Amino acid sequence: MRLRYCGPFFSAVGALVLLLAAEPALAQSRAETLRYVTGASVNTLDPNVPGSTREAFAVSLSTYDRLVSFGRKQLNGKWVFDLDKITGELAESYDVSPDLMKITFHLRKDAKFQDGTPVTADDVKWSLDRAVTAPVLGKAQLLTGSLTSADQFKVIDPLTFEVTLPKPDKLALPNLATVYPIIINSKVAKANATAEDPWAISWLKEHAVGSGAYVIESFKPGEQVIMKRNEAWNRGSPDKSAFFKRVIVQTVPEPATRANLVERGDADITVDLQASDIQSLESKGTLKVISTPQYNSVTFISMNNTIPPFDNINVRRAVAYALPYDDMFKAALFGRGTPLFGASWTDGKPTTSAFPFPQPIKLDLDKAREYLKAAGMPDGFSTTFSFNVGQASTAEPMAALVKESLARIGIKVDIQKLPDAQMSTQINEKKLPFFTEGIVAWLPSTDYFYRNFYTGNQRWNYSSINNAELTATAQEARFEPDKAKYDQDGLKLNAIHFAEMPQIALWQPSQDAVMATSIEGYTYQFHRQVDYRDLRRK
Amino acid sequence: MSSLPALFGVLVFTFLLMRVLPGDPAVFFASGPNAGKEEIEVIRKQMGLDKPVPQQLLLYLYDVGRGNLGRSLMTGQAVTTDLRDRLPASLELTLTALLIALVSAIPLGVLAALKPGSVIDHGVRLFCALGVCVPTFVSGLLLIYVFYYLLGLAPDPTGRIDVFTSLPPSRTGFLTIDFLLAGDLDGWWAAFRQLILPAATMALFVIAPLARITRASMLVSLGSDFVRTARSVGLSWWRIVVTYALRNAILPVITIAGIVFSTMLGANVLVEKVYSWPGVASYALDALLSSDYAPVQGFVLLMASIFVVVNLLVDVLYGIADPRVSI
Amino acid sequence: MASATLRHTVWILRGNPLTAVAAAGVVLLILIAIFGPSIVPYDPIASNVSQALAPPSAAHLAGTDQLGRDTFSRLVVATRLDLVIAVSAVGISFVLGAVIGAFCGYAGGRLDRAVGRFVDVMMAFPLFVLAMAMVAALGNRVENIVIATAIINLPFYIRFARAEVNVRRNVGWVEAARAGGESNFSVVLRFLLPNVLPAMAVQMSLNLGWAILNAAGLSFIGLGVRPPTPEWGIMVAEGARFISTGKWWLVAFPGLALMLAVLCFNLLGDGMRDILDPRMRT
Amino acid sequence: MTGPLLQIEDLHVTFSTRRGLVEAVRGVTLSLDQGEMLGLVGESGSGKSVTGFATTRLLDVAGRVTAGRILFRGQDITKIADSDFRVLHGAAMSMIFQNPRAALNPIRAVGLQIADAILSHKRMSKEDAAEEALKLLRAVQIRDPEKRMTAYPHELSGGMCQRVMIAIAISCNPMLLIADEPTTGLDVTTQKVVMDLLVRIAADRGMATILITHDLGLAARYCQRVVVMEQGRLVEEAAPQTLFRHPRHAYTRRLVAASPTATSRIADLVTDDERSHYLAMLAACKPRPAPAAGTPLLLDVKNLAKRYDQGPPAVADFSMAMAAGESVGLVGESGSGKTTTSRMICRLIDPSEGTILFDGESIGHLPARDFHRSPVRKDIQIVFQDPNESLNPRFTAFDCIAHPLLRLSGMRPGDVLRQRVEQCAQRVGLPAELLPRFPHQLSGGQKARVGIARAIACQPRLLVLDEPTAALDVSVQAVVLQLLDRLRREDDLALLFVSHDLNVVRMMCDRTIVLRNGCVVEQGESRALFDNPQTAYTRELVDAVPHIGGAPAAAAAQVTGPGVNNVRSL
Repeated sequence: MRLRYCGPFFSAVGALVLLLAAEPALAQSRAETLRYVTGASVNTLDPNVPGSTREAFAVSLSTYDRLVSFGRKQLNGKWVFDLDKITGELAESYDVSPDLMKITFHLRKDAKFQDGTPVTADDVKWSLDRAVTAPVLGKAQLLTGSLTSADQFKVIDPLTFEVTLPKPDKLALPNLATVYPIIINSKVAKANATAEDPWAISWLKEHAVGSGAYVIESFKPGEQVIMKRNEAWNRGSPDKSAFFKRVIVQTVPEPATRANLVERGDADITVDLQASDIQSLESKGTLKVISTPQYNSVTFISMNNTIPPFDNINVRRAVAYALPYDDMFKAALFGRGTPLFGASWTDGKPTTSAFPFPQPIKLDLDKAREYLKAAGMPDGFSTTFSFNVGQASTAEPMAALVKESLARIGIKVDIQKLPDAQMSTQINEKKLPFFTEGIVAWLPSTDYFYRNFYTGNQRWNYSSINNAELTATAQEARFEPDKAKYDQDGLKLNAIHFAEMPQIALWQPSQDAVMATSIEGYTYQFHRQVDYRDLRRK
Repeated sequence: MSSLPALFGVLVFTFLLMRVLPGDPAVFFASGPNAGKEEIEVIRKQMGLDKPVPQQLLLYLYDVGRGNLGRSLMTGQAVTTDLRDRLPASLELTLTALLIALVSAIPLGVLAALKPGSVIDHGVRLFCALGVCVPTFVSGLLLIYVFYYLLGLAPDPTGRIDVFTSLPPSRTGFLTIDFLLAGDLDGWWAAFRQLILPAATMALFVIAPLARITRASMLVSLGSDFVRTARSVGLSWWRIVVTYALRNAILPVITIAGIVFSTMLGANVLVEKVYSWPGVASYALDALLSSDYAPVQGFVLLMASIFVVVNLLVDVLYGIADPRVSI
Repeated sequence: MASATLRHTVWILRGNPLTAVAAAGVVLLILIAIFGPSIVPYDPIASNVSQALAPPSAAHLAGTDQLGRDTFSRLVVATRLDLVIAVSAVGISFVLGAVIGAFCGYAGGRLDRAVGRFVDVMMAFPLFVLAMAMVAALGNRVENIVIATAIINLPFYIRFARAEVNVRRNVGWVEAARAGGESNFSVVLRFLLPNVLPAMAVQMSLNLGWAILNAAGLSFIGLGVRPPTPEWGIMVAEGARFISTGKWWLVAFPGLALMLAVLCFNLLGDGMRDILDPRMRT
Repeated sequence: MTGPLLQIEDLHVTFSTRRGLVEAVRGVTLSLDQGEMLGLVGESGSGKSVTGFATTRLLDVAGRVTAGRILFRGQDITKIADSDFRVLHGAAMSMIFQNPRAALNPIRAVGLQIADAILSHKRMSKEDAAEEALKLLRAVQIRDPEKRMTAYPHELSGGMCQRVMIAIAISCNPMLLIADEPTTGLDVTTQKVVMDLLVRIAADRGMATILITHDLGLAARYCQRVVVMEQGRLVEEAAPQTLFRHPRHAYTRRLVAASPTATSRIADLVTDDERSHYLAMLAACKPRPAPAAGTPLLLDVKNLAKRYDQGPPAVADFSMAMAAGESVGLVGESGSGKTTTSRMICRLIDPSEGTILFDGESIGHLPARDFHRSPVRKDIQIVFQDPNESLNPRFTAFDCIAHPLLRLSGMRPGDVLRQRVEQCAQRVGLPAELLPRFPHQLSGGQKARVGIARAIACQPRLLVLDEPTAALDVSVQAVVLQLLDRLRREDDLALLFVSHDLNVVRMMCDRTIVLRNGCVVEQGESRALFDNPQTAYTRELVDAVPHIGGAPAAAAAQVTGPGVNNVRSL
């Protein structure tokens, strides 16, 4: 009798075991499908929409074409994007006038939008006009390449398009290769524009009307995007459509689960794993792990130079010499990245004009104590060190080490873990005295870094530094056509950086892409995501 | 009807709580590499954050009254659309979990009550206690590790259905039901396999309260005068335990199951997160961390409404099961 | 009376070895909370990166974490904080809930209905999300975690106390107290509350475990106690990241500690219910 | 079959409790012939019910038959397996319980419950079983049996539930029926109807019946033979007339004396040797002085009403008056508004309408919430029904008695208080060494005394007694009643005695008020009212009271006559 009671329970358990044991038949041809798993989600099909994620950028690179794109180069045996090599995408070729003030693009004759209509210079004009006039993200980005007004864009003929610059600007052309200046099928977009929304911003959020390599098959914000190959697209190498017939971009928030998926062969490629997982995956050797230093990004320990005691240069130096760099590098990143500490140059004379650059700082508590004494605070002080919940896996061990090490020179640190939105708000309001954050520059040139991250009262100027000489030099370098002079400026800027110590650059973390061994062609891209068009299966 | 003030209270309270959050969503979402002041202002205006809070509240209430819960910056969609797309996932998961929990908890509770103080009783108690003492995110990760990673028995924990299976026409939003309606058994199988691990994770956590209440009310029932009457006229053991004792004992279980269901819906944040389940709770969590007000407010309102509906349902069920209650 | 209770307790414990074990476990936890920090072999927050991620050994009983901190020491030291969080959170909601609930249950009428409404509003909230929102709003400090946990517990205590008082409000000795010249206020405070407390204490014990889990859940989301303070929930959450790489000790030991603590509280609560009312045991 | 139907030989039943093993039945031997009706009488804890449950094997898990035999139709049923016993249950022997509503499954229609019982022993279709159940409902004289088939227990009155219970018990025509306090929770009038029915059915069907009861009157009225139990032992066995006229055992004597009859006085409630002591004490009391002219009435209540939000008013219109030192009885069936009225007079709840004058002063308008501050508070005190619930479990007896002294008489803790409490305890006959005990360490009678001591501690002038002895055994009741009567005489205390027990009210009260549905039906001098009721309702109440020796055992045969058919359907 009693057993009959257990019946339902045992049969449920039994059913469970049976269910889990069976293998499903894979319906589709797996080999021609790329399954990419990522932590965040694709939230819009138009990368210009405020709040777009990196995942959205990656999708837009596949669904839309730009006029030009970055070439790629090898760096330590790994492919990375090449800022200095701009190749045509929708443009078959381009000419730059000798005064560097005019760029003329010649469009591909065979380029067609996904609905089959040809791409014309009018579409290019509308799209770029939109990028610089509509309230979209592109506006702020293109500004850095002196592209600010619709007047600068001119249609010469249906296949010729001209961009005029107010000043020679090295970054004008690279800017057109970033994610924002997508070329939109203007006829369709205009048809869906409204009086309040002349640039069809809300419509394009959910509809991709480009000429890119992939066509959106289904789009579930926050879950997944499935794309199928645009067979007509031939901008791949060499003049071919993309390799994969289908691309699935799926959101899997847990990094450990993503690692499992790739390891078990259920997903083909992923990025943004935890350093510890990558290390173990690498040691198992069953997967391909490509680690590229994110050479356009830097992780900092930032101090707000306007908030006491960090307004005192000696305090900043004291902190710089009191950080346990090696331990932090090992514990937080498992050594996966390029250190920006421990350089050997002396006398405050940097040996490179590039940014970011390694500085000659290392853990030296005696020196730190001296600086603290010089700052008039031999007994130290108390402060709060903040980091972002989203970065807890690296920032938390780092914070613990910072706290421990600074305690040795008398600085009492309270650690504060902030939800991402709060962190960005407080940084923007310049309220955080001491924190860790990272930066990424899409167009990593020295002046770009200094202009965007060390000047003005803007969010990205973490240290709130306001150094007239630095600002002037960075501005001057921006339009400096002469390579040697530009390098001079770079050295000067770097020297100021070291002398002022506004914030402490720690390292460039690695971008680790983990993929099945059959996947080839991975290139590290400026937007720190995978460009699906690059990939092939062996 | 009497629950409308409660819903209203929830609405206003959530609204205010979200405004107290120190994060400024505009800044967060304007996080393009070159986001400037202007861009932040654009977003702020878009979200209506440039107006004073009382006015925002009135506008919000007006919108809610018209069925507009605002837009999520995170997904770029209307919150109602997001919730509508995601609610079936959460409901399907929670209902399945509840079903698993009930199917295991009731026999366990009955077994324990039949032999109070016996080894079985203590065993059930220990099992239940173990179930509630493991945080769901730990049991979830462990189950994935064992069943997916080590044994390969479970499908990959990436949502409701494996991506290579084509979806059935959506009628109910419940995949397992939609597949059945479409007559696609393979699809049903795939969806069901995806469902079973997260549902088991959630169920594990709620078996305890359900088994407890079953045991307690079963004990009361078994010790009651009417069971003694049933014994005194020689009813069969089965009839005494099931028709007399269990049917009476099930009444409090219905009430608790209602409460459990509502709490599960709200508390499955962690399970959804761990299993990448595209449900409403994980949606709300992401929104909360990025100070995306509208989805959080919408989610809380939805949960409160479900709570009300579930309570109503429990009352109706109770009324059906217990002739003493008039609805 | 005392000896009778003691005898009764012993009688119950004999029939319930689990409860005895749980009671011993709780005592052990309290001892660890009190003396733990002074007996641990290592400084729980001192890092030693060269020893990072070492598996359990004689030197490090439970291995070391990412920073080379001794997991065992951290576990032991965390006991105090976890107990403090749980006890104070549950304590606050217990005291507030008992008093509010008792008065409402006794008074009935408009006040009761108003508070009932309020409780309805609270209950209609997805409570974990509410806790998350509150911690996010107030900042993730220990006291805020305590407050958030207390607030989401509050409606249950109010309900419980209300129901318990409600069934007793017209019982003979309550009416006798009123006939004996006691005001309503002191009837609740001096007569009803003391009689409701034991039943609520059971609830409290069960809730302690839940409060610990709640704090752990918040930690998992990233809204927990500030690092590098050792706390079980954070340790589990951090350790969970290493499950897939085979560093099992990082999640296993804190998970076990968390589990055992919650288990002890739950079983003890169960057992206490036995002592109070054998029929109600569940 | 020869020999008795049931023969119990030297039965011992032991319970394992947290205080160790307790022997509840210690060697009971009795026998019952076919068709015989045996009364099993005793006070609580006497083991009478345990004997019944042991016979039908329905003991709690903790109880066990440790020695002795129970021969049923010659077979020792203590030896047969549980599974085989199922065949006997219902078919050969069945049981009727106290509190009929709880004894029925609350969520199953009564027709189905009867059918369940039938189907458990007979092979037949569900339809036939339903048909059979309907017949049984007719047999137990339920009005509209077709309609009642689908009714649930909560839709039926207590009396009807007990009829259904009887229908279930007799559904398979058992040879032995054990009725355990079958009418205890019911109103007097219903009690009589149900008992009459039960007896007639048993006689019609030739069932042997054991009537387990604490009520000697009930046993006397219906049984051919009565067995008296005390503390698990059988002390006396005889025909009712003999037993009550000439009890041999001391316990039986005390029991018989303590059971009130239609003519007994307070003084009669004890055995002869104790009576003199009581009478002497009475004689020592000063006679009550006549109140001075113009003294207002102690209590004057006019047009009192209490309405709640839903339902009919609990009290519709109640008026009464009483003088100092007078005792007034308030009787009526359950739901008649007795308790509500008493609470309003005590000022524990607020009346919706009407005036209450105490000593000529209006106290009805003071809200109950603030009444604790009124100087009249200590003049009106109350004694509650259930002694178990009337004492705060966290207070010792001393605390309980001291409480009103501290609050109302403004005393401070100290020797004076201690003396005063001890004095109160002594007056109610509570030994001083019990004062430090908590309620659960006291017996029911002791608790009742604490409750009375608490109520009289402040020397009130009006004492409201809400069924003060309903939960007590008769022997304890006798003592408590004497105590109350004495206090009244000594202190010139007015008593408002709320009760459903007419015998008690008749003895205790000068005047009696009969309540029904919240309205006064009749009132007057007690003896006159009971001897010569003016309304049908009162007459019905009075007639229903079982009396020891009042009705001969043969009455059982009489009531099966045609007169029973026009019993009130309840």
